[in-house]
Amino acid sequence: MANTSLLENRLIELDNVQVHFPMREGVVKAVNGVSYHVNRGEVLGVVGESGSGKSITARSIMRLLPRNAREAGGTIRFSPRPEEQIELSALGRNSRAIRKVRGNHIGMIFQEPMTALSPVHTIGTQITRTIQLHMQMDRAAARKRAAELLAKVHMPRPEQLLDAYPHQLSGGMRQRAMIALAISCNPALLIADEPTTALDVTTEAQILTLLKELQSELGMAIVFITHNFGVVADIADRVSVMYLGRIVETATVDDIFYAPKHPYTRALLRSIPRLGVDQGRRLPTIPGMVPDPFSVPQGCPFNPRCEHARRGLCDVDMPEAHSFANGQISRCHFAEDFLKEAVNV
Amino acid sequence: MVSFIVRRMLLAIPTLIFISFISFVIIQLPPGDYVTAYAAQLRNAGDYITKAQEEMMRQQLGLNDPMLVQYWRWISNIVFRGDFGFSLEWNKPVGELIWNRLGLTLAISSLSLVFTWIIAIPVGVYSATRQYSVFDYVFTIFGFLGKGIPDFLLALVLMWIGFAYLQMDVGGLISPQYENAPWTIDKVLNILSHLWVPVVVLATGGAAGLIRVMRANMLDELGKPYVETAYAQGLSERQVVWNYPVRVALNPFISTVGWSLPALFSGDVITAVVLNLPTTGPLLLQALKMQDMYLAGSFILILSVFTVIGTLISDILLAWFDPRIRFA
Amino acid sequence: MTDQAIETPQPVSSSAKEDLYTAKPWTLIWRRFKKHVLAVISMWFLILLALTGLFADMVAPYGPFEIERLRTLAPPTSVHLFHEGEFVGPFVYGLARERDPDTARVIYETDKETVLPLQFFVSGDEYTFLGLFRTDFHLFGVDDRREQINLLGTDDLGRDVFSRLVHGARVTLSAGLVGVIFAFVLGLALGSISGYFGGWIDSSIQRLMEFIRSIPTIPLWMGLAAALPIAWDPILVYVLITIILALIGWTHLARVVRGQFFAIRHEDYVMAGKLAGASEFRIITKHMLPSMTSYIIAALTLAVPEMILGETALSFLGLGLRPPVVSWGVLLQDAQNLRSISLAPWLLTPGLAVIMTVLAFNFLGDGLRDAADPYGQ
Amino acid sequence: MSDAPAHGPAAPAMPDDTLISVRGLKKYFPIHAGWNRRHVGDVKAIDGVTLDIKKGETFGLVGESGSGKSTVARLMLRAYPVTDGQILFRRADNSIVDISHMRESELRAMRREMQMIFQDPYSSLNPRMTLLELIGEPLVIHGVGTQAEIRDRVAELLSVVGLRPEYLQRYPHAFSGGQRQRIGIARALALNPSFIAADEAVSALDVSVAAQNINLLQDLQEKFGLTYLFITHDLGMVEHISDRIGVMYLGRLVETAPTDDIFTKPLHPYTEALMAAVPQPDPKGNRARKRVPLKGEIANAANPPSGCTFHPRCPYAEAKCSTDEPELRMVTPNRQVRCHFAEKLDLIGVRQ
Repeated sequence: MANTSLLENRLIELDNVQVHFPMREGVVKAVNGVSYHVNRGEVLGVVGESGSGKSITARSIMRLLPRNAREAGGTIRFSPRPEEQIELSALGRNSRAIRKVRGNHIGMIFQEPMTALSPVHTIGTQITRTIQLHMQMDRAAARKRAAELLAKVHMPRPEQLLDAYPHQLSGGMRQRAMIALAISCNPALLIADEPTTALDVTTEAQILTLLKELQSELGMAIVFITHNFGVVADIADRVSVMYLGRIVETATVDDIFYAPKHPYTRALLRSIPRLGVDQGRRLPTIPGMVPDPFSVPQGCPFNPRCEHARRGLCDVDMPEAHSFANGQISRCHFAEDFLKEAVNV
Repeated sequence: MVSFIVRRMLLAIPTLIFISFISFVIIQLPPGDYVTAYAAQLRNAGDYITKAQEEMMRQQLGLNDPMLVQYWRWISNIVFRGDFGFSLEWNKPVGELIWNRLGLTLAISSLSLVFTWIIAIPVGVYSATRQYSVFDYVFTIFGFLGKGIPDFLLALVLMWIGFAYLQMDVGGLISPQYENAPWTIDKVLNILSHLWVPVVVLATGGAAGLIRVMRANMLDELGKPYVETAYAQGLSERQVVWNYPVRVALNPFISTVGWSLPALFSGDVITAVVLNLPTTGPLLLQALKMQDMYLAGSFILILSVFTVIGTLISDILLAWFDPRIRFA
Repeated sequence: MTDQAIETPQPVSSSAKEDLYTAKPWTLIWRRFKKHVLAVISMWFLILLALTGLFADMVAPYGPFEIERLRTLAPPTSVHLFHEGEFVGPFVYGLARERDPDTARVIYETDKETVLPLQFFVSGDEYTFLGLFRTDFHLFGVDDRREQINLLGTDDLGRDVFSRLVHGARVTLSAGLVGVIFAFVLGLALGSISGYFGGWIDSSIQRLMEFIRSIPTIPLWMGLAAALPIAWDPILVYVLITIILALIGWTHLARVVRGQFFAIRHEDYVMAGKLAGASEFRIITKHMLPSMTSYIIAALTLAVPEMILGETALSFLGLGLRPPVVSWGVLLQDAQNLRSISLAPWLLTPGLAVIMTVLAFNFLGDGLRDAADPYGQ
Repeated sequence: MSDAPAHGPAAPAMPDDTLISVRGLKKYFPIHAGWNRRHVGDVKAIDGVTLDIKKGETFGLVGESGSGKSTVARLMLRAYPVTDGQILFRRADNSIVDISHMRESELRAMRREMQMIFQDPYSSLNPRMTLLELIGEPLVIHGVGTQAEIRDRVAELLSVVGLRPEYLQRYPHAFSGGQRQRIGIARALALNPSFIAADEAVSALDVSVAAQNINLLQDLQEKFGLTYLFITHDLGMVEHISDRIGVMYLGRLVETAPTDDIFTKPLHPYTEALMAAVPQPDPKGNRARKRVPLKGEIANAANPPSGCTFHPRCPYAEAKCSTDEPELRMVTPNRQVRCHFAEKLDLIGVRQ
């Protein structure tokens, strides 16, 4: 499968990653065999409803899983430079090797810019600390770079805002500061975990524009985690859809939206009210609700809610990943059937 | 910030006035007065004074004036002339009696406070970062024990242990042979060998409580997203913990300095009685029992003033440490 | 409404789950509480202690004031089961009193010859059972009228320390509880007024609380306690001491009540109740109080040890309860100097009782606090 | 029926088809500053909102956070005291009352006719009450029916919102977010209100659950002839459900219009910017659309900009905008806008 030219282009590859949480009521398989890859300079959108495991997957890349999490298998390979390869999944949570990756090769931004920055340190202190940690710079040079970074994320009066505390900034400004912090060492990969969910639409648009701009300027790849299909359509090159700890479908953004090949993707897309179209019609919905994590159904986890499910097959066998010529991958027994069907989403 | 400090200071003034009044009222509360107590004491010793003599004494001491007049006489002398009045029992100005003892009380209290912090902060941080580890349990048990053992009992037991097993005379602050000796290394060592008991007693009680507070604060902070952000920067665990959550968790801690002062003074009173220390405690107890009103009142007043000042300082410190308050 | 089938198709899964879903809040709290082993043990210990205090006259083999001139400062008698390798059931040896020929000090020697079997449900000194009727029924004792069983030794007047400890439990525990009740009434009243009305009422009550907290507790207690004349009736002194303790202790409870009030007042469900047309009274009694009670009970439990420590400290200093009242603090007065401790370390047992009781209340309160929010996760 | 108004000279009157009419609604919060906490000004959280909602329609209220949309809804239900203005409501007996300054005791009767659905399905249900107690509470308060009747009614309400009637004895913690939201809806419906304010009622829910609940709300509207005030920041959702829409900015309405009109041709620059900002689940469409994000952020209500409060962010602002405050004015019979240049600007909507 993996030929050299492809590998050279590949920044990070997750293979069958599993993360379990032992609880009193049983084991929650929050991430249950997730495989995806991100190419250099590409934006991969990861969408899914709450509890689908998208954030946990991202944290397993950073080795920042909660303490009660149990890593149950899988490999994560990361190649910050074409000639260098690191197996992240083999690194310990507090190992020196992972600390050289964090903040340096991989930056991360979080959902709540309010709480994700230290309330008692200035923006400048927080950014220069990271710069000094990874780039051999003295204090003054690091501070200068921090100011440049603030300017790069379009913060007004960067020199002054270096000395501002997070609570003095608005939500949008805080998220910009967070982005400046994440890109402070020119990372090859930026993990963005619902970075716009807590923001207003107008601020969200600003942040999305900024991320796109930074991505093309710095050539970094982004893993963009969100539950919002609109956002993912706007920013992603490729999209992975998650359901109950698994990736059910991966494809280019156009294929996901115009030729989805998994019943879950199709059903979800239909249930979103869209601006400017189909007003007043009844929203088609997915019957039932997401099963609780202790009793994931047998076979295909989506089968009890799926309109295509066939008894004796879908509720027995976990479907394999079907790959299509265009690179689209769908975990459905009937993936091939959707190829013929006219697209009506 | 300035307006914050000014407002806090202005608020402290009525508090102080109120405290001084309450202190005075409290000592006036008991039926009878110093003369009654004095007469009773004389009777016990087989001596006696006549009613007329008692009345004359009262007249002399101004004990027959209305309470407000007595209060005004007392407080105005303190405020305008720094004169705390006259101890009826010791026949000396209160100021003379108080300052030495107060200095020692403060010394012991602040020493205990420092020890409390030195113990409580690292242990609290350790307990929180290694939650449910063996040492966490050990410290938790220590915390509960420290809270459960009354100060005076701990002092008694330590004294007993020192006396019975270590052949040390730990009561008092200094052994009699050094009392009037010139200052030498030996004398200092002797004082230190006495001092450890009250400091351990006071610090144990304080530290036990503060370890719990620090641990709880740290556990709150460790779960917050900014800690994850810090880890995501590639900082080591030590760098993350001491630079971020500890820094934030200390804030509520700072605000308790002010609160811990009254507790330390209180603890000192009772510990000092047990250990027979020349601090404020035994003197206050004696003054209260004898209804030596100016002495007792001045003590309560001064201790309360220290407390109010302590609270004020910790408020200001807190504002200085926490930008969220400073810029609010 | 065809696509409204939000229900999962399978029927109610298991009765265990349904039971969890329909369990009353207090049932859930109890279930969570039960998991704290230490808290449960503490609870039983305290129940036992309370019963002991309540039936002190019966549990104690002797009256608290019964003086035995020939048994002063006798060491604790230990209970044995085997006499000369032979099982005879629980018994104690007799005590022989001698004088050290050199120092003329009284020393006690176990008399290995006299075997005094421990008798249960024996008749002894007369007392009034719970103020109801006269009886001489005691839980245990020895038959021989000339001998005694002193589980915790005797004091310098030859009074049985165990009996006094048991009687002291009644006074100390009830002082703690009554103090907490006074403090709670004050705290609840002022805390809820403060929390409910807010505004200037709130801030002035806050100022008052800040003020009280800024006074060093013990000196204030001492000052107030010194105001109680020695000649007053012990019962009156007892009540006044608990009030003094409560006067300072209420601020903490008021803070808890107020904090809860604030937290709950801003919950959406209170707003929902208001919008449903519920009266203030209904909102407070049906919505706010039920969700606060468990927290408040936990806070009350944690406040009892403070009161007990306060009483003990004051009495120890001679400012609180005074003989002839028997409380743990009063008992500890006997252990005030090194001489008596080194001579008779068992005089410190009331201190041990204080520590164990305070610890038990703390564990119990901690367990209750953790269980108070059954919907936390 | 003497409905002597507390405000205004005339008896409250409004068009026959109107259910609720808000006029000049204001809500100020005092600001205190300095060492002596003196009153230095007001946060004008709501500063003169006027709107009418017709019987049986869904009125959507949109805006950024801080625009005051939630506050308007809560004021309309008199959850808070009103600083100034009128709230006229047509009761079931067709009489019109002004509830803006009613006393709590008078309001109690009104509560039967107007209800609210909350955003947070977790904090809006008392965790210590069973579904029977929760949904039955309004019935108990208003003394409707015996215990058995209440029980039957609650069971019926549960099935109306798509929950099993056997769940009566369960506590809310047994349910997921979407189901809890339905419990909240059942509770709101208990007294057969005519008006329901839904404050971000589906915002906290996942996509698939949100769709189920939106359908439920629409079904209920049809079945019981309900009138909704639907507050959201999700423009797709508001377009889907609303008949008319009001756009709020900094405590004021800047535009009201029928849904079709506003999405085809907005009249206020803020409305245009808001629509342009929303990314669509349509990658090709997103690429085709020219989307220039609005600059800056919503101003602080304690210190609003002069003139038109939107002018610092407005791409079309002229000198006049920073000095003259525009009025909310009627442009066409059913459209109102607060902009000096509404007629001149040729703004683009998201529909052709």
